Amino acid sequence: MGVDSFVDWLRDAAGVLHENAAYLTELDSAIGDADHGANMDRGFQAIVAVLDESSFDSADELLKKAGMTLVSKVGGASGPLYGTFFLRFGTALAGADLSAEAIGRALHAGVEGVLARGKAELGDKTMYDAWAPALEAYDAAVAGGSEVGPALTAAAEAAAKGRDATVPLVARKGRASYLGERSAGHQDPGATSTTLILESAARTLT
Amino acid sequence: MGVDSFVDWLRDAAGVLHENAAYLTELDSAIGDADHGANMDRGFQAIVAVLDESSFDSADELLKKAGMTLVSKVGGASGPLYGTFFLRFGTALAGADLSAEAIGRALHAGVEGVLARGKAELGDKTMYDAWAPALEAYDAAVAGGSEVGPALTAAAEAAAKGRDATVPLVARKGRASYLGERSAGHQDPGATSTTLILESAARTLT
Amino acid sequence: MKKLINDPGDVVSEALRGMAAAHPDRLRVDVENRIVYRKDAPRPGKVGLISGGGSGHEPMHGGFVGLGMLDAACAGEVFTSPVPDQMMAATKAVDAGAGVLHIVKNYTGDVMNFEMAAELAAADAGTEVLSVVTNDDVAVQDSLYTAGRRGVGVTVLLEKIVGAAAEEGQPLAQVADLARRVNDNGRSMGMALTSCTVPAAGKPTFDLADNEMEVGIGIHGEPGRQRLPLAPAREIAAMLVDPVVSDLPYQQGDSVIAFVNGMGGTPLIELYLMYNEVAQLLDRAGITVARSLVGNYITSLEMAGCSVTLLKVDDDLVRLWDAPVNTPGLRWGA
Amino acid sequence: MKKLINDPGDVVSEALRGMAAAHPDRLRVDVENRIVYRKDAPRPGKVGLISGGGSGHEPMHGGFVGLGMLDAACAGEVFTSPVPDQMMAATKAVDAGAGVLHIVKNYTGDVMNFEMAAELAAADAGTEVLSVVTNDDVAVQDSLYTAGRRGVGVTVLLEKIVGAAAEEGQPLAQVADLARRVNDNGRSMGMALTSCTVPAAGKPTFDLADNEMEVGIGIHGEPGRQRLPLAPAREIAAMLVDPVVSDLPYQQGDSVIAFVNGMGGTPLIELYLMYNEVAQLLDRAGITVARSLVGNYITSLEMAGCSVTLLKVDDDLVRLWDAPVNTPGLRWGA
Ligand SMILES: Nc1ncnc2c1ncn2[C@@H]1O[C@H](COP(=O)(O)OP(=O)(O)O)[C@@H](O)[C@H]1O
Ligand SMILES: Nc1ncnc2c1ncn2[C@@H]1O[C@H](COP(=O)(O)OP(=O)(O)O)[C@@H](O)[C@H]1O
Ligand SMILES: [Mg+2]
Ligand SMILES: [Mg+2]
Ligand SMILES: [Mg+2]
Ligand SMILES: [Mg+2]
Repeated sequence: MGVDSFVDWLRDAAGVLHENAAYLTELDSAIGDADHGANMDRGFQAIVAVLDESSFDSADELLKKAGMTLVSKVGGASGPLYGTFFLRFGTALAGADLSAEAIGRALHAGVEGVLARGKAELGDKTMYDAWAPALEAYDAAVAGGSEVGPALTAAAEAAAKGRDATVPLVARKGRASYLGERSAGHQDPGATSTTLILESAARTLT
Repeated sequence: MGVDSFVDWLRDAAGVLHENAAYLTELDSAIGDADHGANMDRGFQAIVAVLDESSFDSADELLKKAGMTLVSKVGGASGPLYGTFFLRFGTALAGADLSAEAIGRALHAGVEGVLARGKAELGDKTMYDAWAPALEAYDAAVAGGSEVGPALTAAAEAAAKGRDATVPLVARKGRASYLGERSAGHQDPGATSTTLILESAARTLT
Repeated sequence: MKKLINDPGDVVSEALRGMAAAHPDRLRVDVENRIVYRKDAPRPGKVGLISGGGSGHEPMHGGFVGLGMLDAACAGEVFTSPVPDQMMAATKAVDAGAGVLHIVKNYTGDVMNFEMAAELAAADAGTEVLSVVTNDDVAVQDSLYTAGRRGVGVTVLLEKIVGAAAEEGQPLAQVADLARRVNDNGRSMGMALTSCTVPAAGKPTFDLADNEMEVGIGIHGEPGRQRLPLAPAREIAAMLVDPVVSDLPYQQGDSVIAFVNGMGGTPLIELYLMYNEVAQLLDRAGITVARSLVGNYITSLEMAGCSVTLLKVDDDLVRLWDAPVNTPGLRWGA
Repeated sequence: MKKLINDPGDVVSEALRGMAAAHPDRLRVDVENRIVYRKDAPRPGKVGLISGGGSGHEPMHGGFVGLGMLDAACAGEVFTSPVPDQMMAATKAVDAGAGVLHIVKNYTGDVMNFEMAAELAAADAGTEVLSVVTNDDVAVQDSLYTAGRRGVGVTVLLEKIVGAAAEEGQPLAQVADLARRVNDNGRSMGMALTSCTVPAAGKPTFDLADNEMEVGIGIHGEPGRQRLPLAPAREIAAMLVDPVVSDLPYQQGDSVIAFVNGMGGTPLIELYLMYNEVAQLLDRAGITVARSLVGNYITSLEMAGCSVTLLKVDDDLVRLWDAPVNTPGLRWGA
């Protein structure tokens, strides 16, 4: 696995987010402001434009550039959050091999960035509710000897469960928190996009 | 027949216009600005308020007051038109007996007031398309020896035909004229209120 | 019907009370007679300017009362012209000896009511009253077969420009001439994405499907000349600008005030977007935009849509346009 | 979706082009970076004032750029906060050595993006940047269980008042203190009769039945705290004023700026009618209205509805409120 796999990931994720843009926006309509799909799509299309124009020697350069692109192009809550995730994920990979362990450490660094920016806790009904179980599942899989691919598959499955578990929650962070009790019964858009991105990783980072 | 009959007429007309306010407004929605029912209702309710407070010695004083009330309370096209009708109708009755002939002359004077203000011609798709045949029928009935009541019945019937005949017309006066050909196929609101007022007269001025 | 109102019958008087409460520094409102006065009217030596019309077009006209614009505005019921009594009362109240100009939009009801008022005012107090009728709407053919063109967007520009002339002390005849000159040099055309709902009627004046629009509408929720499929802003701009430009016609080298007006329910972001299209069309036609105005100034309740007005101007009109104005609806230089 | 637009993806940049075309005398617009600048920025010796946020709230913020108010405004996509690059570029461009104040509405996205920009700007050019976050919406509980109160109507009043202070040369720390004082003394509450439609989403953010309204909404088309049966304006006014008054609380003898704001699709006649109700409620509570503002200033696309904002003021704040301002959205004394 080299830089190309990560290019594949970003392109694949861009495609999936594009296909799911209306769905993500619909989720965001229920408890937010109806822009999450457009935001993610805009950001990842900008990444694709970067990929079309430049080539990258290393995964860390690529991922940092992806993070900066998200920060510069998305805005809203998801821009800084996903932007920071990719920035820190890339930074953590600098000089590292692309072993399952190294990627695990980088994932942790990325998600810590999400936490540093967003200050979410588990159960706040945010994307962190998908990231947290995904990290745990990834770590467990690697501890059990899995390679990157299967570990990411486990992570994506856990993210999906975390995403589903956001449905009954009352939001305590982000725009959905304004709704109070009315936010319960709806799936968090950010946890949904996180799951899509991890599912894409499981398909491509092998 | 004395001043009381005219009081009855105005009260009866006020009731009928109130009941038909939504209908008149609906007709005005199609080719106008959706206020004809409210306008007529407001004007005639104001007349009723005058009747509740004052008493009148003569029909001409009563009718002039009704006309002034409409001018002061209605606005729009129908206010000056119906206001002028009643003003001139009342003025023409000053010092006259209330014979069928005298009432006929007064009706003519009133409708001439409508023409002087509105400058409508027959077929312009206005209230004049109800007034004109009504006058003709009234005159013919009186010439044939009818009393006021039957002559007004004939006038109201002719007004109703005139009203119905406005449906296919393309409007050339008033707000409906802005619609050009699109005004065809709709009944004129003013011709409709004129018919209601004449039907009320036929019921009460006997 | 979804409106921020109480009883539909109280809409006009309650809104006037709100205006009075919001602008005690500039306005005096006779709620009973539904007349909005400039607080310091009558102004000695100044021609009094009065306009009026049905309510539902706010800020027009009450919002254009104040320094450099109207001295009084008469508010009718929603979409129903006011009555002669109001106009007479306003005429007397603002007359300071220099006479009064009535600014009337060309609608049968408005014209007839103002006519009666002018007759009565002249007979009564000896006030010199002149009238000018605005009729700038190119959607209507001006012919024997119509009530003539409607007065729409030009009315706003006229009230500003003529208001400045009156403020600087021009005599009645000259002010009236100026008003006619402004009207003669202005043209408008409007369109609607949705109908409005007259409060007393309780339901939309017309129904439009999701993929339809009305082109050539007025400001009373009346349907337009044509129902067309919904189109992009670029095409709508051309549908409005082209008939306006070719009517006067406005020609290469002309200088204009370009006015994109919202009908009440269209947000400013869309009006600016439309102005972008209009400005490009004018640029391509070689017409110079001397001044512009973008916003909700002559509305039709909560109707979504817009109108485009062009007014051909010379230096004198631009100077009067730029003169100070201090009203709730238009304000600069003061 | 019925809007005067072309491609939904071009709404923001085309509207900015329209602003640029409509206000060449006062604004300079960097369409590429979506930044609206005061034409004569940077002003030597003056603290630079920057705000920004998602588009769809026009005239806020771009319409509040000009003399006596903002030096620059960054426009995001519709309802999406702008990005740090914009804020950094604007910060650098308006810095005249006296530092820059960022006026940020309290939304997770806005706060995070402005935070990143301030960090980067400080590291990069050595510009002194302070931030103030507005959070006046009493519909939201300010607690561990929410993202805190939203910044809504007070933002408009704050930009005006703080703009006046910056214009008269007050130093950065003092301007920032003033901004916090204004925010601390202001409270708002809003309601909606209809949803808005985000252009890129293409359909209404929420559905409301004909007999329903949302109370406690923000300005992003988000549903409110409560869905209630439609009520008369009088009751709606109480639903907005009561929680605002009791929150600060505003007390008998207090002086306020009272602000009735339209959400974009509600016509002025209804806003004045609402203001009438609000003024009566304040009068009954013994609260004096020192100044008022009625109109569409912080909107939510074409949403119908309104918000009420109160700001407790002393003579100093009133003086700054009255100071000249010349922006497309607010103008007086200039
Ligand atoms: N403080 C936070 N920490 C982590 N994630 C958050 C936070 N606030 C919001 N989010 C995530 O962001 C998503 C919304 O993103 P988006 O709609 O693009 O931005 P915005 O809320 O600014 O419109 C939410 O569904 C949630 O998952
Ligand atoms: N010039 C005119 N002459 C006679 N009747 C007219 C004229 N113009 C309009 N009308 C009548 O007035 C009616 C409309 O009245 P109304 O709706 O109350 O006033 P407005 O058109 O000012 O809203 C029309 O249906 C028509 O019959
Ligand atoms: Mg969102
Ligand atoms: Mg009508
Ligand atoms: Mg009418
Ligand atoms: Mg957003």
